[in-house]
Amino acid sequence: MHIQLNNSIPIYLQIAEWLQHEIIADRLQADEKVYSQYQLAELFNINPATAGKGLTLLLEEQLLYKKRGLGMFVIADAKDKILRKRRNEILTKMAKDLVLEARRLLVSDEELLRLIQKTQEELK
Amino acid sequence: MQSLTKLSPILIIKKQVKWKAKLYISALSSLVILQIIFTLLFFNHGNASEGYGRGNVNVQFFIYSLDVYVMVAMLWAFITGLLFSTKAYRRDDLAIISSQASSAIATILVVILYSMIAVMIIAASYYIQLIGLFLRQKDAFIIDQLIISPSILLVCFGSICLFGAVGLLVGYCFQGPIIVKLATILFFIVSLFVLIVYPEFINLQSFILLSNLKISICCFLLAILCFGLTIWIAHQSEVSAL
Amino acid sequence: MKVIRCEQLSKSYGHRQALQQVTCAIDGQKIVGIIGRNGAGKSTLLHIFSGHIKATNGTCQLFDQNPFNNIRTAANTILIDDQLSFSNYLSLSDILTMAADFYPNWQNDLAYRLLQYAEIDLAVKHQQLSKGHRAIFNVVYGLVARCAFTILDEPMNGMDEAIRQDFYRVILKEYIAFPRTILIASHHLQEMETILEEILLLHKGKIITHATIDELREQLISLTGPNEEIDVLCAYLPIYARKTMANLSSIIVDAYQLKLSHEELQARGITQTALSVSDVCKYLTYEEGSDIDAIFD
Amino acid sequence: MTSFMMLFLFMLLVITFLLSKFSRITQKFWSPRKIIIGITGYLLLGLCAFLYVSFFAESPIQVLSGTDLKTIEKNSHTIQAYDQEYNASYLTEDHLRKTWEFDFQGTELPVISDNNTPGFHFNVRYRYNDDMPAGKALVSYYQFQDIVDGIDISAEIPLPHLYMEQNELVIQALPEHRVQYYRAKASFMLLDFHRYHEQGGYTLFAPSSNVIVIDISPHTTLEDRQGLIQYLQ
Repeated sequence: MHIQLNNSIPIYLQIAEWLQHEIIADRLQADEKVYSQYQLAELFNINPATAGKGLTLLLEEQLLYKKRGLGMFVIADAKDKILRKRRNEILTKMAKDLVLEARRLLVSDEELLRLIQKTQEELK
Repeated sequence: MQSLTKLSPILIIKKQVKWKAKLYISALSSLVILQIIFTLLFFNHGNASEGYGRGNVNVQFFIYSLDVYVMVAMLWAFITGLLFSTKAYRRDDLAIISSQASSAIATILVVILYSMIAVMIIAASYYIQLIGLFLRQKDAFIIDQLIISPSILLVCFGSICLFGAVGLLVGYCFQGPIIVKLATILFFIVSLFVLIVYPEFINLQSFILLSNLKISICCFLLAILCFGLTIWIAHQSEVSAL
Repeated sequence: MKVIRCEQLSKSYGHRQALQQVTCAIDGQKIVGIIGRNGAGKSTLLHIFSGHIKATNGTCQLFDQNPFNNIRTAANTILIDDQLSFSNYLSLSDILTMAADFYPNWQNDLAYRLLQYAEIDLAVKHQQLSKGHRAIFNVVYGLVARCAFTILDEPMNGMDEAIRQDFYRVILKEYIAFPRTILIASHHLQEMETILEEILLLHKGKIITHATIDELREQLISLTGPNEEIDVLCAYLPIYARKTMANLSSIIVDAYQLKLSHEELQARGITQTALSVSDVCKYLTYEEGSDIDAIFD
Repeated sequence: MTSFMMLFLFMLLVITFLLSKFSRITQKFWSPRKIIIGITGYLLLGLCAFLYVSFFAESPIQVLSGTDLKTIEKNSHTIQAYDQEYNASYLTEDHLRKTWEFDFQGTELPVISDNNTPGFHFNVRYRYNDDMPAGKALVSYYQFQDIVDGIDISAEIPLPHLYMEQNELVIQALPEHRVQYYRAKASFMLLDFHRYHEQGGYTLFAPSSNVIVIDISPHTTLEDRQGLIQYLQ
């Protein structure tokens, strides 16, 4: 499998991202062994150390756990954690963009809140 | 850290000698060709002749000795030594495990080995010449000495070795560090000067009068000296042509 | 475990200083890219590592020994460059046989398979190979020897695009199969940056930087914004490069010296973009007045 | 010496040229294996040649050993000693190579030897023989071993030419005769020559001259105008 890696984003972040994506898509189940750094290296044609760094990132975010001599495994609630985190991140970012755009268009805060409430009612 | 491979230098040199001896073999084939050419050149009248007048009989001896063969082999060894020390040959060593010194040692061993084979080639050429001579001049053919005595073989081997060693040394001198190069040029200039001003400075007369064994020992000692210098220079020198 | 340690290493050819007081240490079992512009001293450094040339000053320790004319380090070192040559009497298959005799970890089967893949006829001589085929053969030779210290000097020169990609993968796979220290000097950083772990950036005989790929990538950033705001930054930041178009300017600055947060920059109308590793290397080795545009002004 | 140096330099050039030429050609057509086979073949050929020469090539001419030479030299000295004493006892059948019989008129036999021809080196002797009838002369040619550099060349020495002309006996040497030998010396001439030279080797002993004896009856006088012929007891 070849995935086009982006040149201006650190590769280990891209690897971590890809692994999270695999977990969300249920291709990596809970308590399943994840790819080793060497498998990842071959998969993406990257240096094993870089792949290891991506794995370590997920380990630090407690999405993976390590079994001595066996490798890394997906934590049971990894998928939930990722989803929760993404939800937070994406919503926060969108809200931020919304507020900034509203200000640029000279929409007052009250008006913006009203707009949101109205949209929520319409979509019910 | 995986363990490093520990190959003994002797093993490496042994392998280098094995491959070099095989790859430089064309040097020996050119010796054979040279010997054949010189056999043909000297076939009619030998390499020396003696004439005696006895009354109305004029006796002429055409002598077929080893001189020409050995001289050709000595020159060949010198040129071969020079050739082996050129960049073209030495660069090939870098593709395999070697240091400059190990490659020099291996080359030296090959020169020694080839000198031995050269002695055999000399003997072969000599006897091939004799058989031709016998078949053509059956009635006037005299065998003074048929078997080459071991002491003469030693002299052959020693002198060929010495010339090979000198060739190699000269070659390495010109490829070595700049100081060695300058020293060599200086040496040549001085010796040329000495030879021109005092031609009698080099007197081989007394050397020739030594016994075969002593001559060969002298040759070997000089050759060893040259070989030693070659290794020393090789150990100091860098791979040129960067 | 450091494989190589250099202290104050200098090399000069007459008056030309090829290396100036290089001090570095390289860890074992890493793929390290030796990057630099033409004439930066890459080859000189690699030839000192391989023991082919002697440093004018300073020390170099390979496996805790001086590599110069050292048969023990030579047994664990292989240097592949375009000057690699073999006797005219050897066909390629003979060369493989000979190398198998010398290198204890030699992988003959692999060599045959790789050369077959590259459609190289093993009956020909090394000199008869085309430039690209010779480069392929040399890389294969360097990799299957499985020396603990493998130096590839411009290994991909002359290969076509497709085979270059293949062989970066070959290098990686061989590295995984038999971890060793591999130094690759190349101009094609962009192609191979993914397989590298560290980069040693040389410029004019000096080491500019020795860092992991990601550290290097984050070292410089590009800032684009209105001229006035950029001028303010220029006042206190060292600038690697600056381009001005109408009333917008973009500058390349050291990320670690930029004390402003993302928000602060955004407030000033400055956008921040990351650079690729090869761009970082390009800017780090930028000379003043080496802007090609300046020639046309 | 200079010509030798010139030859040496010339050989050097030739060899360099050949080596460079041949190495290029051989590189193309000859693999190391073929060259090794070729060289081994050459060496084997040399060995066969050696065996053949040593077993089958019986040289027709023997080289005399040092002891042989010593005895021959001794003999030669005794012969010379006898010769000084005009003693004919050394003229034995062993050395007799040829006899001639000539008839002549009168009691005088003039003998002319053409000793101006190069290579004339016979001692001419006469003796009175009671068995000889008048008007008859028996000429015997005795030849002694002649050794040149260890080789007996006696057989190659041409006989003198004798004939009667106008009642005179003419002794003449034959025109110069050239003999060539091909000698195999498996050693260095350069070394050997200088060594023998230094040791005063090369026993070039002056061999005893060959003798022509003219037997005539006691009643005949031998007329020797040149004063060459001596009387033998």
